[in-house]
Amino acid sequence: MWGMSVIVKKITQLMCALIFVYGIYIITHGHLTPGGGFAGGALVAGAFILLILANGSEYVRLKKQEEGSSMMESAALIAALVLASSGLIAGSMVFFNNFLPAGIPGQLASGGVIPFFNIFIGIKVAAALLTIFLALVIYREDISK
Amino acid sequence: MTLFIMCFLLFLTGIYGVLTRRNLIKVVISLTIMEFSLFLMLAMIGYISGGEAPILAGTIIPAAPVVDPLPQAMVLTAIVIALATNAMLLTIAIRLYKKYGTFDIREINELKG
Amino acid sequence: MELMLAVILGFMIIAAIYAIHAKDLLSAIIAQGFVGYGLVICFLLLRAPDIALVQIVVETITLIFMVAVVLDSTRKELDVQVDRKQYRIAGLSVLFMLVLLFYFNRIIAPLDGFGEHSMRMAEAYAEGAGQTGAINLVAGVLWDFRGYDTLGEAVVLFAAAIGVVTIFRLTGKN
Amino acid sequence: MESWLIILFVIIPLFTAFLIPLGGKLLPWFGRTAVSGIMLFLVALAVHIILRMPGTVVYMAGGWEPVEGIPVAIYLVLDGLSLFLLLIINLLGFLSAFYAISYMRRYTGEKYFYTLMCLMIAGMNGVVLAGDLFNLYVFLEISVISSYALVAFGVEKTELEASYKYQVLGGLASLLVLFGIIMIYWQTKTLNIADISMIMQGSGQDPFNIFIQLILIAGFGIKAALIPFHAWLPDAHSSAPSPISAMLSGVLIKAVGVYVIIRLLFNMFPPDNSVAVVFTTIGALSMIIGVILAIGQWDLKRLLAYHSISQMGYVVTGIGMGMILLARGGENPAAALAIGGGLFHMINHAVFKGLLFLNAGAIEYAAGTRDMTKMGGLARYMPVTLSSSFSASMAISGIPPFNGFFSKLIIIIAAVQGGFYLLAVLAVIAGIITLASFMKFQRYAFYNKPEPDSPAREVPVVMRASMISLAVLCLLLSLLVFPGIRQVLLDPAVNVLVESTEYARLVLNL
Repeated sequence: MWGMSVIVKKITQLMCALIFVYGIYIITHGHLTPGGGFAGGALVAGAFILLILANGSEYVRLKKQEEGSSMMESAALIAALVLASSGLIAGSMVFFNNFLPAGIPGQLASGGVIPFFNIFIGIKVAAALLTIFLALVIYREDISK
Repeated sequence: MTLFIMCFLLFLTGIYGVLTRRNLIKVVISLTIMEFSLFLMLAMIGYISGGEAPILAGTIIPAAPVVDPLPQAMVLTAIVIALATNAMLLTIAIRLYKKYGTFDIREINELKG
Repeated sequence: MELMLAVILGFMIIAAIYAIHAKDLLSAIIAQGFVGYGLVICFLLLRAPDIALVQIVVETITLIFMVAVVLDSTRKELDVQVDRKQYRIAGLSVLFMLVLLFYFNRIIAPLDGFGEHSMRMAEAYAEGAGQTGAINLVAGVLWDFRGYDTLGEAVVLFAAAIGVVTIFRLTGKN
Repeated sequence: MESWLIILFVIIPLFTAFLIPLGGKLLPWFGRTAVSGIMLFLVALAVHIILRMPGTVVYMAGGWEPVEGIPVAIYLVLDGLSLFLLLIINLLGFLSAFYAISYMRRYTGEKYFYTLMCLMIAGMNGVVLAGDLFNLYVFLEISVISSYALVAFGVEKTELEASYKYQVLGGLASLLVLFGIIMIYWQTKTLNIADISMIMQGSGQDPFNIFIQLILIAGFGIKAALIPFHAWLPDAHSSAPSPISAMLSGVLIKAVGVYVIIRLLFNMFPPDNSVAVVFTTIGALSMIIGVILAIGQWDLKRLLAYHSISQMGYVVTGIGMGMILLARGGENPAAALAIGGGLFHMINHAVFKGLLFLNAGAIEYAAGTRDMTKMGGLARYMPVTLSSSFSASMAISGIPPFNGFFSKLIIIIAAVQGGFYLLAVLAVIAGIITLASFMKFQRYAFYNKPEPDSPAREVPVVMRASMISLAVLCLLLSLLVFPGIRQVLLDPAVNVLVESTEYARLVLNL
């Protein structure tokens, strides 16, 4: 995929950082404000997709990159599943046990395990969407060779 | 009730598209429209007149009645599932296009019956 | 409120019909995007900011995928020659839709109308902020009360990602 | 019994699925061994639970107790019927995974195959255990989305086309199911199946209930490929790699199609005569039209796929007859007999159709073709494939002493007892055509004049082991007609359906 003009490239590089940070904010504040792992993860993936669209696939040097993001996705899901079944392992025999203290509602450190799930799922969703997009881009390059 | 009937009309429009269109991409679009109508119906079922959004302002006890949070969680799940199915369908459509050079279902007929 | 929703919904139906009948695939996709973004406004009106946020992001990404697919291949809708048979099919389906709409109207009459919903299972979820500690009730439902569902949803996305990578392999057999 | 054991049926395959993309990078053999290993473990776990005879076990995910008698958590429910299905799923899953160790060597992207297979099994186990409608929908989507990708695994023209058809019809079915679930939530404001059942028992037969049941029959009927909705099945099941064809035909259409539909129609809605008649009619149509469509097929796997439609027709007819008798009310021994015959045929079909697809895979592996006219004389080269496919063919056509004979016999006896003489005649006719069709298969594949310089030779030992185990099971399952063995496995499953309103009471622990 070819990139676009210099102005577009520069502006998207700036914008991507902003979108990325906003995505992180959405993920970490998922239990307080609208949003959460899914919306934030999709935003983070969107930042990368924007970068690739504007700068062309040469910019990120795609070479089997989808394997990396796919492994990232698996790792995040394993973390989420282990966190979910930690109640089973620890002996309370409850799947999805919210074992951390609930904290003071409204503060960032509240909601027990919910923020952790949001973070893991944020990583997972970002990696999944990026995997799908990269698979498409890599396929196009392979076929045009 | 009018709103629900309009929602159902949107659903039927999607079904009509799936059954009559002969273009791979158009079929995907029709399925997406059906999904949209179901999301909207679910969100409308959960709405309570005068209810607030289910995000409390720093307290545990809701100050005003809130709308039903369960349909919203269901819609969120359904949106992600719809995204997954759409991605799969589009992937197959691209592969088929590269093999046949067309999006026409009638020309993609290696399998019969 | 109800009127506003009805107007937006009416526009969405028109856009949907256009999306199904457009001659150009790119404009069909844009019309579908119109339906999707209309849905976002409806969600905001229905006091559902969470799903509005998710929908707006997901819709954008879906549009990017679809535009990428269409720009990479062809924009032309197949040449549909309008003949008698087509009109007959269209007429029959409109008739069938009217029957279904009438039936639907009849069976939903005893159900709760718009805005008259009451909670049964969700009662505990709406009062559960004290137990989960999350003041965003939807996040509490997603990751505590019904976390098992949400894990399944993440797995669906995982399956789709693996499936996409699988289908994009250039050769199937060694 | 410790109720947390049942969640392992979902967690373990999921965990393996997530681990394979990571582990497969370092150790190429990780995928194949891990999947076979965990499936063996799950089979052992299922047998362990069966021997303990637990009755109805309820597990609440998240540990949320009911509030004022209204269930809050997602329930996982294990009763006789789900246990029956769990055994089928994991047994056939294990044998297919074991078979795939050799078979999948020829394909690229092996680790993706095992990941998707694990996800499919996790999804089906989740569907069978779900006691909550929306949870059921989510796990159904997991299994069908992975099966979409598995059907297209060969990425040739036919595979992609089959997968596209399957995805469009499957997507339509999923949306109909979701629509039904939304309507149910609108009416009852809860998602728990037992709770919905309690609410609906008072409501009687209003048009709303009938409408929802028809929508759900259409949705799950597409998933189960019953006759008006069968268009996708022959393509999808014949295009997938053979171990997956065995899983799709043997298990998937049962777990996400027929199982869900009978669970909802028996245990959730109050029994209704008209819906039962519709259901039975669909089953009878599938039984007879499926077998007629199969007559003209020369592609081996397509032939088997059409027979799947017909055999599922037997299952649905048997269970539907029981449902009609139950809806008419009163104590009726014929109802229990009909339902028992249907469920018995379900496990039998899983075993022999799984075996037949594995045979087809072996023949394709050895002879390199699926076209029956191009085969011939394979009996000389492939004795194990010959004998196992012979026993499977006899089982599917209903020849004693193989298992298929007994289940078909029970269904026919029940039809006569219940007064459905037409259905009994149709079942006999379908059985005769099936026999003819499989004699054709045996003759063209194994006994005709051999092709000159045929490359055929016997398949690797791993594939043979899977086929032999299934062939032995074909004989062993006949034992299920004896009372002592039936009480362990079949009777609890039948009781769940016959005492249809008991389900809600047991789950809610009233």
